[in-house]
Amino acid sequence: MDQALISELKRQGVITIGLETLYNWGRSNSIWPLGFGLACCAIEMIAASMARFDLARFGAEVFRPSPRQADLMIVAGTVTKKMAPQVVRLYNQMPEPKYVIAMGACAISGGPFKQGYNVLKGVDRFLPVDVHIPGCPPRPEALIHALMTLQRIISGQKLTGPDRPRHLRTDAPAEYPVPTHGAHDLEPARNSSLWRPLKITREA
Amino acid sequence: MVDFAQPENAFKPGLPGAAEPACRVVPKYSDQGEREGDWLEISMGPQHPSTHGVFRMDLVLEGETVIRLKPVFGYLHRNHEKIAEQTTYLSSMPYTDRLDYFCSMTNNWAYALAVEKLAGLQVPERAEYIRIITAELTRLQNHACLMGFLMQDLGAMGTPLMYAFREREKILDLFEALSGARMMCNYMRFGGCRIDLPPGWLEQTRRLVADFPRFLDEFEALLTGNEIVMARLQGVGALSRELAINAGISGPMLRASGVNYDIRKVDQYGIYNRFEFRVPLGAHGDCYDRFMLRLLEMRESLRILEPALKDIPSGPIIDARAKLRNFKPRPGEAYGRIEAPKGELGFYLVSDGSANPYRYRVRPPSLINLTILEDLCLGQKVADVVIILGSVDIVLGEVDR
Amino acid sequence: MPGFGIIKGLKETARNFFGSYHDPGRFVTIQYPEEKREHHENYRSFPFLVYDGDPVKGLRCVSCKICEKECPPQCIYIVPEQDGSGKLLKFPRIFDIDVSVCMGCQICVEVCPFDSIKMDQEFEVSTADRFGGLILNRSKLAKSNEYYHQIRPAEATAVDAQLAAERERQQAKAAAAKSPAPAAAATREKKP
Amino acid sequence: METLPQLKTRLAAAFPKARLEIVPNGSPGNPDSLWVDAASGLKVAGFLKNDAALQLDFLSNVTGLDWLDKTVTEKVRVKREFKGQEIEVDEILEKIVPGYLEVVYHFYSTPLRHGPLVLRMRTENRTDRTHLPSLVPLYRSAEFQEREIYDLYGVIFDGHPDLRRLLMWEGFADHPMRKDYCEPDDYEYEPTPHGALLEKARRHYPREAAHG
Repeated sequence: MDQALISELKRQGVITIGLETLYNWGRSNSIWPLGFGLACCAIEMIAASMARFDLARFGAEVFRPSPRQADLMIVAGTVTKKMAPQVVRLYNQMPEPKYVIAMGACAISGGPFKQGYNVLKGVDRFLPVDVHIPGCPPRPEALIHALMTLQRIISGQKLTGPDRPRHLRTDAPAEYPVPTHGAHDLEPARNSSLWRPLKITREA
Repeated sequence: MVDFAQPENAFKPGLPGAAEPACRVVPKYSDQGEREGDWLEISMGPQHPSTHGVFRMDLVLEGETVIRLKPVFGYLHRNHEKIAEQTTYLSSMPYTDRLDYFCSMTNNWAYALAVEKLAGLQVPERAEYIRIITAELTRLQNHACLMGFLMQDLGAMGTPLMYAFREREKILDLFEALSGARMMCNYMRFGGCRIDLPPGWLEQTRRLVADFPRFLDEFEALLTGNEIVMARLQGVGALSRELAINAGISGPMLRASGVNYDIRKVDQYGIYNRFEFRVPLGAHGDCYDRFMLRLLEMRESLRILEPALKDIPSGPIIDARAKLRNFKPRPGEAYGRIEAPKGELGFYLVSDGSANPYRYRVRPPSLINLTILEDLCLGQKVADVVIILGSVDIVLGEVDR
Repeated sequence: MPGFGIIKGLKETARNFFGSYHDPGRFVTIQYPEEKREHHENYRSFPFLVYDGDPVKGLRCVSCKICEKECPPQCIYIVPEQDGSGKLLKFPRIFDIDVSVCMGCQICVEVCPFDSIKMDQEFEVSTADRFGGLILNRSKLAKSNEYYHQIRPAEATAVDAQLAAERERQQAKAAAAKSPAPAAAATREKKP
Repeated sequence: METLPQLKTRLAAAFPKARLEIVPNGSPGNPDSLWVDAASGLKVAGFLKNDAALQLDFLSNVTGLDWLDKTVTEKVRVKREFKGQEIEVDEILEKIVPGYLEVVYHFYSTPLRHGPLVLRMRTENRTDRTHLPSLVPLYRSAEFQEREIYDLYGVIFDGHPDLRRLLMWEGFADHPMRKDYCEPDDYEYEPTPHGALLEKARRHYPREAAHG
């Protein structure tokens, strides 16, 4: 349909909408997060869902206790090596389409605790992260901003073609291998198919 | 003299010094019931909506009755102590915020107190007042939120927690104006505080303190007379006085069991001896007592805040001898403890004369208060485990550190 | 009477519910993206570098590396500029802050002797790009003194006054060092 | 509360076999501590708890400490044969003082409201003889704290009812709070390395970090 016809129909009181737009609109406005608090950031996540910041205005207030009903995993806090297998397992149990927000410095990179022996240096060693929120902890507004960023990402997705999102592709895995606890560290310590750190080059 | 080293003397009733086993309810089973197939083993957590974070309990149930409970820790073990041994004394201050992330001000104070003891620093009067004001505000917001979470565990989804967070946001606004951050204040320094109060802060705080009783009245009207709350909390998870002392329980939980031990009164750290306040005590030690005791403590906190906000003197806020950089205390050790909202929060520091502490130990009240979790839960229904855990008031950042 | 407590509680919730329509004390929700709360002046998020005048040459930072050393999570990276002969200059060639590690503790600001690093109030920095978006380099960190005045008026004024006093003192010192020399020159001129 | 030397005399009278020593605290204004040997540790703790004048019924804090082996140099005068003559020369002797693990207890009294009394116990060495008596039969509060010390330092508490790792997972081999613990290497992405971190990161990107 061309733009002129759409505006003409709209003038006549008929709203037309593409399937892609409708699908993305539906997905982006009902992101149900998993009620999953790890550490300090979880308190700011709860604060974001409370009266002052009111996450419900974005259709994301339904914190599901079970991963089977959730679309979004907000990794809110430090992921320790003892907890990492459970985090991956929870992600694997979520149905597609699923998204991950790494909230706070600890979830992105280990943050202030990254030099600890039991702290995973970033949840993106095991999971694909869609949006990162720096801050320690980020304000509730920052979480809302990240949610809006995610909504923008979702509404811009194409349903067909090579750029289609992960959950519509057959080559992208829906589940990731769960690490196990070894004698000194996690085994494996990182998911090498996922974690490709940037080679740092500085002008010498 | 009884030789306690002999294992047969351990844990026996009647012996002086042996732990009191009276609370340990021994469940009775029929011959068939002892078969393993009739028991249900549940791993509650680490991702569970009621465990207040990443805490895990391995439960063994017979029907709905708990017959064994083993807490499993470490899912938030962030190596705070190890990191602190590798950085300077000052650098550990922002990390203490993240211990009990509800109460960064009291954590700061406990650490500052330990370092001040170690280095022999004096705190100016104005800083002492600021410390008391911030600590009592912290206690208010911690207890309010705790009650909200406890009600959430009872099944009151949202409403009391929403009210509690409404009040908490007001206190966090004050903290943000004072220190720059809502939760992680990083406000206190060795020998005082970081910056002086911003203009108008005291007036705002006075207004908040004047308004706070209205919220408490509302909360009491909403909850304390509620039949469901009473039915679910009364008589559940009773903790005896002897076991509470023996297990090192501290804070509101200890006082709910009837032990008059408040470190603000006992140690009189800071300038708490200048304020008049009462120490509420419980009679039964059950969940309802713990719940009510925190409500009463909030009223007492307000009684401390009112005169503190009135009498706060002007003057310097930090000891002139305090150094920010190149701070190297003499070799030695010190243990500083305060009455944090969760209980006795202590910092044990060993200095070897270098810029980093040789040993940095946090005495976490939340962890030690969980020692008796199994004793409280044995013989109770599985639904009550959630409430008992809620009434203990733990924060995982402090349990696992 | 059983049930009375519940009724009393429900009365309280009803009061809160209806109050949320007319009592200004209960209008608590902030309509975030449209309406933003005024931050207090003290609010802090991440560090930035202050410059006067030119965004590159005007940086106050002398690359003394004190903040790098004191930063608790070690998220600052500084390389000083070198001149042709390899002598270190008092200017940072590389100044990176990894905000994905930064915990906003403000210790870098406290220890900086030159008032060159300050705390920003920008918190809407969430990004999908982990490696590109979260390492702030010198050009991203540099912000003008006017911006500093805008976010923290009282503190920035105090800092300016202090820096001006410092400059004056140094000028006076330089003048004191210089003044005997012209006098000597003058006497020399008189002699012949 | 009575002073530590007074208490020591009383304890020595009650337990003649016990080795007691007062460890001075270099920091002024902070209490000295009492070192007791491992064999009589439990008895001494029982005395502290039940004595009418002390009534230290509240074991607040249990801390583990790791003291590494130290090399002490000592100058001694020895006789040596030199060109058929016996002369005295100074010789520097290097002696290795074996390290040990230490556990520090802080006791308070709830009825008498005094404290802290600081008690310490030391293991024989850091490797194979790391046994100490558990105070759990007397104080339940030691239960988790001793488990934590067992986990992070490797002190084995004899008589503990349930000595398992507390914080790290089952199957973890090391004791991470020890001073000579080597953490696993996961420093492949360190955009801002310096100091000790630079050394660790250098292995992963030697060229980039070399100039920093």
